Amino acid sequence: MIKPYGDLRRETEARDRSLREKVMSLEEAAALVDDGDHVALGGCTLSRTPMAMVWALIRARKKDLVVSRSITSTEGDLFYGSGASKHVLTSWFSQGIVWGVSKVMRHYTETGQATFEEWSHMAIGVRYRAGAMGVPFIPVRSMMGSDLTGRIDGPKEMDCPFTGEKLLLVPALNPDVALIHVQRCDPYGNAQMDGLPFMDADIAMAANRVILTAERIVSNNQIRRAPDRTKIPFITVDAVVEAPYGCAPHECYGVYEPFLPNLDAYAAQISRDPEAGVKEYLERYVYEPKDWVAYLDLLGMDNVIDAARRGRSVYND
Amino acid sequence: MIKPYGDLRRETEARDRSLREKVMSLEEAAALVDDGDHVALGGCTLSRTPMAMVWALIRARKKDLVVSRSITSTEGDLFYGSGASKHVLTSWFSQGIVWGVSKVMRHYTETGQATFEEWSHMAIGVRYRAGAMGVPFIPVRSMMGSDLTGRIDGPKEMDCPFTGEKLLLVPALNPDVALIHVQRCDPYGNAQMDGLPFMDADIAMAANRVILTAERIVSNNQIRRAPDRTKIPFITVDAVVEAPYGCAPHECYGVYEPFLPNLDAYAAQISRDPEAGVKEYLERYVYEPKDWVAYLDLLGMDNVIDAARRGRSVYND
Amino acid sequence: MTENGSHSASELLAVMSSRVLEDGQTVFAGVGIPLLAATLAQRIHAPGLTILFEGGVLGPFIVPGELPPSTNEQRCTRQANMVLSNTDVLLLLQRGYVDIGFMGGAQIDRYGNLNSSFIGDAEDPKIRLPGTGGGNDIASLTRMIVSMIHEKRRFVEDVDFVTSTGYWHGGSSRSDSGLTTGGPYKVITDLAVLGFDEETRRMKVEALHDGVEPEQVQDATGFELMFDDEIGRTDAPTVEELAVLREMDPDRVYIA
Amino acid sequence: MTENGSHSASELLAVMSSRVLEDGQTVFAGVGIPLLAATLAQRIHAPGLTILFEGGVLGPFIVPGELPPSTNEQRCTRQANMVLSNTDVLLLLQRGYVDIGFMGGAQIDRYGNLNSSFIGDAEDPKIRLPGTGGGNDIASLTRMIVSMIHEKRRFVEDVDFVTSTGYWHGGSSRSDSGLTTGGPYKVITDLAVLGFDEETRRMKVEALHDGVEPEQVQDATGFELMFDDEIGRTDAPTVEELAVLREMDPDRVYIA
Repeated sequence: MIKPYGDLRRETEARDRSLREKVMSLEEAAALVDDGDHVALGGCTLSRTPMAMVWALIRARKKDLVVSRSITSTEGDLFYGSGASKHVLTSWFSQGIVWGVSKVMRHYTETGQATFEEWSHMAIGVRYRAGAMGVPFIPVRSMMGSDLTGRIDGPKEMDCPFTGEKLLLVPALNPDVALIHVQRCDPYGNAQMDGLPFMDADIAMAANRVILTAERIVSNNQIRRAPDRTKIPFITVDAVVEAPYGCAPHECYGVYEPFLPNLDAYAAQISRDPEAGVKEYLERYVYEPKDWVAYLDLLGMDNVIDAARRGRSVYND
Repeated sequence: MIKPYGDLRRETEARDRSLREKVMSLEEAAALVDDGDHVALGGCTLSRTPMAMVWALIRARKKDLVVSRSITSTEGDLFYGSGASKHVLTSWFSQGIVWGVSKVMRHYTETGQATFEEWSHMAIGVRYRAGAMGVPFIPVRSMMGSDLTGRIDGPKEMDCPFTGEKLLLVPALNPDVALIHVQRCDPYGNAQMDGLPFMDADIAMAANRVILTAERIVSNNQIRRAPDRTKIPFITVDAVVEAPYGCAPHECYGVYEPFLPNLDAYAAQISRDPEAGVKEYLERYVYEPKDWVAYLDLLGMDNVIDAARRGRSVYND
Repeated sequence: MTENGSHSASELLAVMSSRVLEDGQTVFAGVGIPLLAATLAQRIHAPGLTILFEGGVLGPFIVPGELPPSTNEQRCTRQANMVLSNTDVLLLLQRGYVDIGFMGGAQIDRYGNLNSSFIGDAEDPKIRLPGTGGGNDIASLTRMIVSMIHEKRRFVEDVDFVTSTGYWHGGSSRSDSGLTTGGPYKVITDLAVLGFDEETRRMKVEALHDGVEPEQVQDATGFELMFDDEIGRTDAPTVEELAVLREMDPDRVYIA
Repeated sequence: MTENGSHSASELLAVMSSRVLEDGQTVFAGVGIPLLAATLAQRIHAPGLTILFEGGVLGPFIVPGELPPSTNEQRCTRQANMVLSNTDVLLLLQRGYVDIGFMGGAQIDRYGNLNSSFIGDAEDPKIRLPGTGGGNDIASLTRMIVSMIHEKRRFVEDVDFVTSTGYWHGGSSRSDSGLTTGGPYKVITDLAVLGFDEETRRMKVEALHDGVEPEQVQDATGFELMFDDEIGRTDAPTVEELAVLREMDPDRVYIA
């Protein structure tokens, strides 16, 4: 499960980390993900979800992905429903508090068609951080005593050699691919995020490949005006895709809030028959549109405008 | 050396972490530091050195402090020369590359009057980070094989229980007090730094008390306009002191560059006789001025203006 | 039932939860009752109390009538004192900066263990629940207040699955497991305020709400409760407390 | 000695160091010769090379004639791609993002160990040096290029103190100690380019600079050097290389 250090170093060394433009389409970026890869998603719940890349991976008919994220929302349903992933590692998995327990998650896990590997939220964060730091584990003082540890492969108890205290060593997560959506980045992949940072910087550093989607690709000069705002350096990034409203129907800080009518409609659609509902949703919203703009068109101009109006208000009011 | 977790928790719980104004004078803040405390300094070499608080601690005739910092410059000389500290834990200790090896550091360490405990730069950073995370150690893959590990008390080798790899466990640093200088903070202690972050955020979180000095105290409203710029939260802060040019003769990003004529004069003064030189410097620049502004006056209006002009140019040009 | 005439069960939970918070504390709160309770405490008796959200928010700015629908989205960052990564906000628990964490769960047992993972056998569950989120971390690393409606199906002898460790198997078993700090502090329901026996760590009734009898609490509980020798009575929600709650949540989204 | 007539020892070091850098690499560089070498490489043959500074700078913007006096102050952050904490920039070494680190030292020994801590006995030193900074981390975690003037007092059989581990005691001892990656890559002096024997890990001469004889290198070295069977000859600095260096450092602060 933990990558031996020699492998981690060799894989990183083999990447083209040079200063180069790496702007491409969603489809081209999707080709960087292999079946069976461990794909880590930035953002959290409904916020800064890299939905455009999730959408592109499902359209590209990826299979057997292991998906990890701090907290998983509807994108997890789509992974299960499409068969792109049968295994999600996360701390909490449902559309969002207001919509109750995800019926799709329930259906797929309760029928044994898919697995939801549950770790505490902090443990997941520390695992990405260990991966980002290039160490095989970091100790935590959480999760002990609970039944969670009995159902997951990985953590080891240890008596601290300094203090004698009991500790839980949580193993590094070094995803094969990180999908991260940001407000802006340059063509090289220098990314600047506003608002909640979530676990994105650690995920990018931990992963072996990083696919960035951005509301807007800006010039390198623009990035260089405020280098202390850069949170992901270009040397870690393998693909840059401009994807306006790239989190829709989720939100992107300062740009748009969640598309609530669409999210309500989705919840209604899956509540009747989760499996059929999510498959119909996938057909209509993921497979059929000819491109990302056609998908946004399905969400509706009124919803795009309303989400953007609300999103900007949080920032500027 | 490592604080048992129970003690760490009890000490933190005993602090007044409420939302309250904590603006005070340099002298009042100095009273929060006890003889024998481990005092960690923010910044690095000549940059964002909390010089005003160092100055205030020496004036308050503190004794037996253990001082730690990522890289130590002239403030280390002042600690040694004043007797406020006989023990500095750092990775590199001299005024700065252009002035060569510190004659004061050499004199005090070579005559056995003081100790310079040398750790690798990354190891010091990881030690603060472990302290900030509330864990007793974090593994690193550095320092092994070198003679550094034989001269310091703390790190332990371990075979990784996951991979079998050899690792060095570096123990958490939880300083008694952190001294940190920032461009701006509010009266509660919410601090925002621009430019190089150094290890300051980890130091603040690791320490048991935090004394902030700031170029400018701003309103809480001002901080709340950009909460994603806040790097140190008020709950960790025990004192807030407004200290304009609080790093002089060192630099503060975007506000002023190093006071080079003063630094050259200092280097010349200690080169003749390090011990006498530093004591004369302390007499004139630290003990004699009636307050911080009088100290700045000794540095000279021309130097203040020139350092500020250069500092702003880095930012704005 | 109150000096204000009437209140909902949710209002009662929010008021009673707010009263156990102290000024100067740092409190991990989710949306809904926890956030209302913490905000009410700030307004009534704890102006120096600090709220944390799991999404990464320290000291949010709560606007009456604009309660955030979740703690992980941008609306709750507006005019906050600080936003930080999920990992770092949760690490505040481990470092010791958090005094109280609010929790809920599908089930709670006699030792204060919480289940938010599986109903039935975890290998073949009747219901797969959304999971722990930061709940396990809160339960492991700080004192927790559990706020829930008092129902027999929720108050069970043993939870089906220990998602968040309370006093585990009772006695010293929690700290023996490695969790040397924190632990269940109060369980606040629509019937009573409950705590835990110092020695056995079993749940016990400390105070009953206005008009509630001990038997009623025991009847709504799936295990044998302990009762304090002198069971207290909580004061009914005041006009002021209810007014603040209704100002915060005028549409009665959470206090219905 | 060059097609340009003449050059200083520092210019020779910078040119020879720049030539071993490859396009696309990420390079940890201090000020002085390392920064000049890396910048020269960017201008001549490695436009996609990235420079890191220990103060926390990724991809700095180097303005000819305005070389920074240190890697830890604000001047070197100007128009950089990113600034980050010292800890995080050094952790890039451990994560594996750095291809080459430039190092110096007061002493180097036959196995490429470096001393920047003590001259004489560490318990009672003749000179206490400034210490390792990030040097130990660079030496431990990536391939290092040591760039220094070739003098017998600096090239010693055993360093007085191993501040930064090279091939330690030779053979497999470095990786046995736990340092399973990186290691000394090249030693570049004003006389020669040196490497390390694959098996014994002893220092060996790979190429001599223009006009330098093997005996001259051995005479300037305090231990017995190995020599490649076919010792190469480096090409003298070109007009273009020297022109770039002099454009970068017009006041000859570092290339005097």
